[in-house]
Amino acid sequence: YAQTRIALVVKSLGNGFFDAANKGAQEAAAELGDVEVIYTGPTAATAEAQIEVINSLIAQQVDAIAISANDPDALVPALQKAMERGIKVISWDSGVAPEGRQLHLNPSETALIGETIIKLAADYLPEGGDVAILSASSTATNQNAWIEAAKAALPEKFANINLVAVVYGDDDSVKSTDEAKGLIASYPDLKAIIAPTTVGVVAAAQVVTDQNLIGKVNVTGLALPSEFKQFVDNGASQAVALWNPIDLGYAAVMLANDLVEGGEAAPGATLSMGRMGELTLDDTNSGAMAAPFTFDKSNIEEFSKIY
Amino acid sequence: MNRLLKHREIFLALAILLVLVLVTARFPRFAQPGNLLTIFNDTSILMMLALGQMAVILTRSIDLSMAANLALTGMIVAMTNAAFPGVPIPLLMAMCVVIGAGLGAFNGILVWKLNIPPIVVTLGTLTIFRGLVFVISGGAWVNAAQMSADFIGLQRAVFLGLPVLSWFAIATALVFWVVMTRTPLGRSLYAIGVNPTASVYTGINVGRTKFYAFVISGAVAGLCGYLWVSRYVIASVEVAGGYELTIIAACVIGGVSIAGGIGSVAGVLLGAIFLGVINNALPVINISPFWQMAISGTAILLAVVLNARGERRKGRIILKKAEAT
Amino acid sequence: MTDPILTLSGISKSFPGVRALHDVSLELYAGEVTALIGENGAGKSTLVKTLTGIYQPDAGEIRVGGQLVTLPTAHSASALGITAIHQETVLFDEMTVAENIYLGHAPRNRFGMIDWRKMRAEAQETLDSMAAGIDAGIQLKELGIAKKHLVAVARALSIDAQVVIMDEPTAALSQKEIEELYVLIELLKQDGKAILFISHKFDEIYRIADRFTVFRDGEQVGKGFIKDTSQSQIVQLMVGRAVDHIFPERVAVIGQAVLEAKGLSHPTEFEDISFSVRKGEILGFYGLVGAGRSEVMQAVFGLTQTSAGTLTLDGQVIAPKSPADAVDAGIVYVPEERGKQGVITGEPIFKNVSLPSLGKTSKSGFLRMAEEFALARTYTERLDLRASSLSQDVSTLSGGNQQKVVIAKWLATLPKVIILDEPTKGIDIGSKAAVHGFMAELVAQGLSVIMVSSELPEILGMSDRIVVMREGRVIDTLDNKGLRPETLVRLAAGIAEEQAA
Amino acid sequence: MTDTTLHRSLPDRLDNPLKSAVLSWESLLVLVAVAIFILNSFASPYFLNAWSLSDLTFNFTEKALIALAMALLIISGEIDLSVAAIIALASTMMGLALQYGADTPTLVAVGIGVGILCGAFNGFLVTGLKLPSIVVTIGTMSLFRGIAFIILGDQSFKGYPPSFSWFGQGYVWWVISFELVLFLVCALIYWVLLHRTVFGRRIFAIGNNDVAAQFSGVRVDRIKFILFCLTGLMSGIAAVLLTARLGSTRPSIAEGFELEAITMVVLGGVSILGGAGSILGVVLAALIVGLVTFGLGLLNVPGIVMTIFTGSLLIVVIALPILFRMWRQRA
Ligand SMILES: Nc1ncnc2c1ncn2[C@@H]1O[C@H](COP(=O)(O)OP(=O)(O)OP(=O)(O)O)[C@@H](O)[C@H]1O
Ligand SMILES: Nc1ncnc2c1ncn2[C@@H]1O[C@H](COP(=O)(O)OP(=O)(O)OP(=O)(O)O)[C@@H](O)[C@H]1O
Ligand SMILES: [Mg+2]
Ligand SMILES: [Mg+2]
Repeated sequence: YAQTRIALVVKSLGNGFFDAANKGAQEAAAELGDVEVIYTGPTAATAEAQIEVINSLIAQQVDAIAISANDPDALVPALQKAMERGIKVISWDSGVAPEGRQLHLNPSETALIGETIIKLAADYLPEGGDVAILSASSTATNQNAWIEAAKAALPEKFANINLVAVVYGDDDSVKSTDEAKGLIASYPDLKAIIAPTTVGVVAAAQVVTDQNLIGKVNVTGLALPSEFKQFVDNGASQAVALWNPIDLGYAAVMLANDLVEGGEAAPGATLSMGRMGELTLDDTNSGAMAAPFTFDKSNIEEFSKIY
Repeated sequence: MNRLLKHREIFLALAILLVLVLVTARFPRFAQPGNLLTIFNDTSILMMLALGQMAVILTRSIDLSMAANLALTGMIVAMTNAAFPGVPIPLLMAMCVVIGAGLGAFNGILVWKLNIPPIVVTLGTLTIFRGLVFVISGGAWVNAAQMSADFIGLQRAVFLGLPVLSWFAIATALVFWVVMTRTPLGRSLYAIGVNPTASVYTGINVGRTKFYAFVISGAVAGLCGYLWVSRYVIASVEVAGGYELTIIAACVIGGVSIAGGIGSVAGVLLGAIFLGVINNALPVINISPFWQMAISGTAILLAVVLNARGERRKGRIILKKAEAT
Repeated sequence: MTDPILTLSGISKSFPGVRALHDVSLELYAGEVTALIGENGAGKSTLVKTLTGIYQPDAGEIRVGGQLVTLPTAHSASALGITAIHQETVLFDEMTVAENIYLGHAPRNRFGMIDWRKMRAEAQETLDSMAAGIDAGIQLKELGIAKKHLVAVARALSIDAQVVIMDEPTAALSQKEIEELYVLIELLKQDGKAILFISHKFDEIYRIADRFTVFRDGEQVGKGFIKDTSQSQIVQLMVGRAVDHIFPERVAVIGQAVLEAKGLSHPTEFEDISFSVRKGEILGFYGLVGAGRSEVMQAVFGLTQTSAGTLTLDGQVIAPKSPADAVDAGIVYVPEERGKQGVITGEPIFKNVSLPSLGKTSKSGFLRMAEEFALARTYTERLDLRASSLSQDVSTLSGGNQQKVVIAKWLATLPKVIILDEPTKGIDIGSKAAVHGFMAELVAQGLSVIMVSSELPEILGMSDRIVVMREGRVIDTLDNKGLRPETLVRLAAGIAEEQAA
Repeated sequence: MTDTTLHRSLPDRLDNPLKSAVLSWESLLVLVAVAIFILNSFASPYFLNAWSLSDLTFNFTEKALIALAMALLIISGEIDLSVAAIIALASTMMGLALQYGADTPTLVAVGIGVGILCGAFNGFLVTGLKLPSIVVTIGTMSLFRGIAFIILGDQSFKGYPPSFSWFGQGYVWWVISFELVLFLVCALIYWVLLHRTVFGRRIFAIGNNDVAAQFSGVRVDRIKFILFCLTGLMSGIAAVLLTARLGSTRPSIAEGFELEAITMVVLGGVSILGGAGSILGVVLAALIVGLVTFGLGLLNVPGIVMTIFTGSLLIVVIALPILFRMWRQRA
């Protein structure tokens, strides 16, 4: 066995976003040497299933757990147990309540993401108009935080944009499809669907394509270039944004390793993210990695080959 | 009038009409032909699956593995398409039907030759099939970018004003109607549900007929595997998770008796459409999506209660004055 | 003499632990009725099932028209022209009469699809030719039991058969329908069909059969021509000893009225039923099958709720809402359908016997096995139950012994009134006598017995008084003194009325 | 049968109870459990460790508690697919009570009370309206969870007091958790109830033939109603434990528990057709499921792949004796 074992626990296996994060995590392991990354997670994105995974990681006495959580609260007791047994716990991407982890790595600043997703829609709506949000599950911490931030940004910065609804597709393609259709049927004047989730954004773009609404309804949000390229190509979407999941996985492992090596997680502390620079923690012990990156016709081809 | 109410199908059609009227009252665009056709198209896969399930339930069995079968076949076909985009779609569809039927046959063999109760068999294969999806795919999804344009486009092509997917459902319904009412196999499915012992005496091989029922439901699930992944342009382990109970619910609402022997193609179609209308109507009339589950649960319970009322026999008729004629 | 159409030789068939048939042979001749006679469990129905492809014989051969054949399925039998009316109802409630007749051999159109119109027309034709008065288009469940049996007969006729087997076809038919069946059998004989007729009723065997074959314990023990053989000879062959069934002599010591019913009514089943049964009395209920006697008894037992009327037990008005209430009050019921309602197959004898008495054998809700075995032993021994142990599964017992388990179960509750519904239905002569003897013993001990029976000799031989029912109503209550059987039949069938009308 | 056999005394039983115990389903399960235990200890160095074994029990106790009552229900010939939904509703109601400042005993009472009410509702629909339990509980499964969604929407309840959390996270002694102790106590109670009481005897009678049982004076509907309530009660208890363990409530809690509980029951040798089964078998089956999933979890096998094992185990364990019998008959 390698000397340091770090578990990268994701919301659910098979998700392209997390597979990309794993790529970065392995890269970090190789860079550090003597670190083994255990990539694991449940198949269904539920808290109970994630707890079973955590329990088996505790039993394996891993050195650190870096988790993207399905539920911010339900995982707390299990993760606290892990910390009691001397395991370092950080959350990344989708966070855990502060008492359940030592630090949280935001892919980007929440306020910035919230603003960006609205801006992606607003940029192509000079006259303003109705937009709706198609989110992941109603319990997803990160999505909820972004939506709050988006709502906060609306009145001052995007006065002519009217947010008519927030619906939840549960990161399930069928539910997301149904909800997207419901939005289009209910709001005839809808100009854009914003889906800050990689599953929802694909479903919404497919619905817009199927219903011949390209040019009428713009789909935008957070998307993986490799999964979403065709919808930028066919015009269902003008542009989407995302951070680089490879970098995110890389940074999570680097941070976890720093803690294992004795790094201290406290407000104001700075921890190493390897090639991604340093992370400075705020008073909830969380920090942001980088700004979201926008993909449009000009660059998506290139990035779709990477992730 | 009395005779009219006896027919569950008419009752159900009225209920669907009622929902349509209520929703349209609040939201006129809902009842536009275009939207109704969309609902029909959205419900097509459920209709097909429910018909397959009906074949099984008629024989006093149950197939809990249909959704998992769908996910497995869908994943296989999506991976095939991703790896060999040149393979013609009809061939892929034939492959789906064969694989689905094969998985169904596995259920059927266990029920037929080993006499294990169907609910146990399919509870087991439900988890096995879904696990296999993970094993063959390594957990990775197959997404839109990996699928060929034909693969995605076929069911969306419009033919005589209807998407091809709708035509699939219509064709399946016709085939089922003919098989169920006009062929010895169809009648045998009913017969062994009504009275298994009598069926043996009539020369029906009960075990083999159940086997055929599972092959039928498997084949339908397999075909729907292709339709599902190309419709939602994603193949993953979670595809149609938990959908097995929705399929059964559509059958039950459509008047298929869980005790076997009773059920009609028209009823099942209406049962599926009822669920489809409810699911479509709720977001439209601005009822919070969180009410959806409770409402469909209530609909199922009401349907069961109403069906049972119709079925209930009030004792044997002995007194002359109690006779209907 | 002509050659037989169907010949069986050396047929053997065993079930785990039971040798049902051993080296039996049988010949059936065109235009003749052969009666198959034997005690319960002699193997008659098993033979029918081997002949119709439902069971496969372990050994032996079957020849049809001299040709050696095998019958792997029910289809292959009907293809060879062998058809049967089975002892159990083998019909489909949720299907139409026409489909019941043609399921498995429905007429097809040129595309190979079932031709419903033709099927319905042909079914109607067959039914009309039998003067059944049934519409082929209605659902089977809308018919009464007797009409259902006629449908079963029509089904047998719809297959163009050379061999027609009838396994106790008259058990559920009224006298009128039995007469019609005899006419039909006569027609079949004239058509040159070979008929195998199974019955426990000697009067009808002597009326319609030409030949007979007797089985005992799965072996063929004799055959011959009916006209050359006396009834006592056949009985001797059947049981291997001379049996003279006499109803037990008893002196009725009749006391106070114990159970009294006044004006019991139900919306569809019966109306204005009044009777009373006294201490130490056997009250017989006579009527044709389907007259509603069982329904009345089940209402008294709390299984169904009455819409009007009162029940009085020992001067107290009772209204049992469930069998449990009735048992608590002291009324118990030995049902007609032993396998479905009487015994719990899959459970051992002692659990069957102790089930309603668990309150007595247990201590504050906890089982005490020793008490249970003791209780079960006491009552099964009183009834002379034949079994290997008290833990034997009741499903492995013969019908008569299963009936004893049911009676033992009720005696253990120390009831006041015991209702026996067709207590000897389908039970052979030997066991019958035991049940009758036992009933006499019960009343002698001061119990009240209500006995529902469709068998005239039994009713006349056992009852102190007789209630006659027809179409859900009590027609008359008669003292069983010098009663002539014709009186009962006339009342039960409503013949006097018909003549008047 | 001659007259000499008259009046001989019938023996209680002929077979040897010891021999039938050895050949029973339960001994097969014990073998399977031991085999998996040994395999696990070879496969992972972390398995044989008091804390690991203790953590292992958390993976199955809640489902197994439901399986105990479900076993009785299935033996009586009915089934309840709504148990997981009952957990969701009971947990939501506890959360709601918490918002109104309920203390720990009240929370527990609310959870258990809601469970019993839901069970009673199922029981009423099945016994009062004479509906098939499988469809009734498919309906109530959506209804109960649906109500939880209506109440909670996208919110969650949290902030349960530590005294409440103890039910799901606390240890009675060293590594022995409260959940495990509760499960063992309940298993004992259910064993006595099913195998040693009049009530249990009646359950078997009903499962074997409910018509004949009713004709024998058994109050069939009342017993079935009680069994639905018991299943609701156990779901309520499971809701308390799970909520305490998670420390929060979401309407999506406990999804898929029903099929896992039923799998344990069937694997435990309970006949899905009713009339046969034992509590010992169910307890062993729960242990086997727990051992398999935890053992594979230690090897970081994804949960979905584990289900292949449990699914196959279910079919194989049931098919093997049948195949064996067929093979012996042929030989
Ligand atoms: N499927 C079976 N499995 C085991 N034993 C059977 C089976 N069918 C019949 N038997 C046994 O075979 C023997 C013959 O039964 P069969 O039904 O042929 O009798 P029968 O002469 O028709 O009697 P009855 O006059 O009561 O109808 C009986 O001992 C019966 O218990
Ligand atoms: N419509 C029917 N469908 C099916 N079976 C029937 C029907 N009518 C009667 N039977 C059967 O025939 C038997 C006798 O019918 P019923 O109980 O109505 O009349 P009864 O006067 O009580 O006759 P019995 O002399 O048999 O006690 C019943 O046990 C039942 O199984
Ligand atoms: Mg017979
Ligand atoms: Mg009767």
